[in-house]
Amino acid sequence: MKKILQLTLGIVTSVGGFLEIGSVTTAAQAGARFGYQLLWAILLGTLCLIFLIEMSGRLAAVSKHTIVDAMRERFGFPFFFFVLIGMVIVAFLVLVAELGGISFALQILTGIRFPWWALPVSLLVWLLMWKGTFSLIENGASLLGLVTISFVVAAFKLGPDWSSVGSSLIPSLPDSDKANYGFLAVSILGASISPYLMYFYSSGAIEDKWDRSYITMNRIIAGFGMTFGGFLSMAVLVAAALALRPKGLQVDTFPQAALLMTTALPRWGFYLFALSMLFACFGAALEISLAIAYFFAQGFGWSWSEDLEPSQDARFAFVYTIIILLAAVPLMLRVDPIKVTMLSMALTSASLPLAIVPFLFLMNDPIYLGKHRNGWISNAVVAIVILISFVLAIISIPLQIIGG
Amino acid sequence: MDSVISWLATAGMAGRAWLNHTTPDKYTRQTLELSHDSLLEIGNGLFKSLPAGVDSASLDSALTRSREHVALMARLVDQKDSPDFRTLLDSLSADETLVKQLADSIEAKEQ
Amino acid sequence: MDINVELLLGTKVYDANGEKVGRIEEFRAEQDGDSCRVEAYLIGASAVIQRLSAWTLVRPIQRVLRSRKIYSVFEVRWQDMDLSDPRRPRLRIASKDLRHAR
Amino acid sequence: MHLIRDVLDKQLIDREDCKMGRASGLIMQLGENTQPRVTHIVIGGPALWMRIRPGLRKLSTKLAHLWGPKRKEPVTIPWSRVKTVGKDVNLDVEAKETGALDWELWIARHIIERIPGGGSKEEE
Repeated sequence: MKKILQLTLGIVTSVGGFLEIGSVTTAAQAGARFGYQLLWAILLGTLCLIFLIEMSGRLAAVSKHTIVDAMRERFGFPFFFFVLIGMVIVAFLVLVAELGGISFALQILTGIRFPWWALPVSLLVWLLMWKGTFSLIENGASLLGLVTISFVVAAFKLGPDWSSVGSSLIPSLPDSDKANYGFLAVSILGASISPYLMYFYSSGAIEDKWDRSYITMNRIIAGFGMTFGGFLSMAVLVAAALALRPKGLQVDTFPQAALLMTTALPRWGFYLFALSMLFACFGAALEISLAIAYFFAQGFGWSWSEDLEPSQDARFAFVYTIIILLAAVPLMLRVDPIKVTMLSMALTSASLPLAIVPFLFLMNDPIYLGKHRNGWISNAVVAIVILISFVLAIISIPLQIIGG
Repeated sequence: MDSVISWLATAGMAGRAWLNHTTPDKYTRQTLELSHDSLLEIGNGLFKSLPAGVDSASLDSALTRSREHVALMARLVDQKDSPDFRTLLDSLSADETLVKQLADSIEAKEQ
Repeated sequence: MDINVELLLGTKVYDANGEKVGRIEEFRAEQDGDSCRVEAYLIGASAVIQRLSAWTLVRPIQRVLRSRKIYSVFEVRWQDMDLSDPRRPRLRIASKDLRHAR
Repeated sequence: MHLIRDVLDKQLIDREDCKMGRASGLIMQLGENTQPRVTHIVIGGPALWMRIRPGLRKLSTKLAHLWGPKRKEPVTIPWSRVKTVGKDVNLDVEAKETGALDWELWIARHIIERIPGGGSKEEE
């Protein structure tokens, strides 16, 4: 029974992490502009993520060290510090986008403009971290996140043409507007292979006190959880392709995205969209703030755990408090969350190599993993992901300028 | 041009959704105002970059007319007055088709 | 004289007649009762692989590339190393009579 | 035992299994021609910033004096206190006495406990 509950770690990581404002916005834009053509990007992102999440969990279960612990211990402080700077900046931007997603969901529901919601929302996220335990966050976020299944229902109701959906799982280039196509592909990959997911997942494995017996469970969770998230993103893309594209409606702002399900589910579509964004972004905001706090605490060797009282891991609690309150500031200054989202997705892609290259070394380290080291399949996948991450890093910034 | 069509479609879709009572009034009004402001902003920028020989007069009139329709619809949302709203919605979709034809003709000229 | 070990890491080492040998990448030490004796200094590229404990990753690649160059690890005993100036460590012997750690 | 791989940057754990930071540096004592010995493990900020840019040591000590716990010299643990060197480095010390947790206690007392629900340090 306990292991089935563990399945929630996979679902929360994927629902909270995978499905958030980044993946929904990029999938909706891709669907509205290029129809099914960018489905392959979501598939590729999901496959890479499944392997990376499985490895993060395996390292934590076997060696009781998270990715960040091992990175600091193997690569030394200077490299760790370099990754810390890159990761915190990017994750902070994504956090601002998530808070923006929650505030915008409240705006379309209540009519009160999103800057007013920024502080109350970030205080609510902080309160849950301050008082809540890891399992409360884990199970709560994943249960609430299940409302996002409405995207799948909407996609099915719009009756997609399955053969062309299937054929677009193979990468293809559009005849026109290649720069924007490239930018969206990079953003989708940036939205799915987000480093904070791995740091959160490997820390979660330790919070849930996993050990070697969890290795197979870890594979199921990583596989099922991430596929669940990937499937939801694809549903968003398909729904946008069928509901918005025929009308030529491009998703440049949040209110436009809110119309996504109004035709497919006339009675509830609008409210389901708002609630899905509210809970998915809420789960993601929790994950990102915790991931940043975990990164600091593990990197500098402080005591850390969501199940401890804040005063027992003071510096850990201090970090997530500062981060979550600072994240509300840009929104209060009326910065548009969608612009922040697109920028943060591009920067995630640009900084991907920093997060992925250590995997190749850490997952082959006999001291940490013993016989549970990477097989040649996982190593091959990591090598491919590193290749992809370097390609993404090189093309993401120029594409951001031209196509963004 | 795509963004003009996109915002016209946004206003149309938001209007239809409001008519079937599936979206809250405040959201509809804010979205219609947002569409109107965006149409205004894009419209001004559009005329500078139009290729020569395009019937810009009729495009300009179609754009201004559709903007007014959207503004009217936004105001009507508060008075919960459906019949007028429906007629405005139909004329808006008429503008939309007209703008689309003009867009296609511009595209033809550009090739 | 006290030296910070972590600052020695990566500094270039020259042998008795001024030839560059490589960089200090690792220190081999033995626990001796309550204290810890430094036995030897590991110099050269593959000492880094030692430090990253990445042999399980590098060895298969090496076999595929059949490259011999990677084996340039020098294990310098503590007696042969002159650390009077920590910024420019010097060997007390010529580099040719250094033995390979492998 | 390899000093860098097995000790430097490793997680330090005290007697009661409580985390007390990471080994930021190691001090090696060098006699005239006696065998060099590692005498201390260094914990804390200044030693860390030195490893990025030597110039940062002065800056970081100055910053530390502006606010926070007033501590002159960095925290060092004599090597004789090292119990085991495995995945983590276990020390036979009481974390609070070594001064490694000064920042933790300072933040706990001055910030965290001031916020409702922050919990309190039972011992104090």
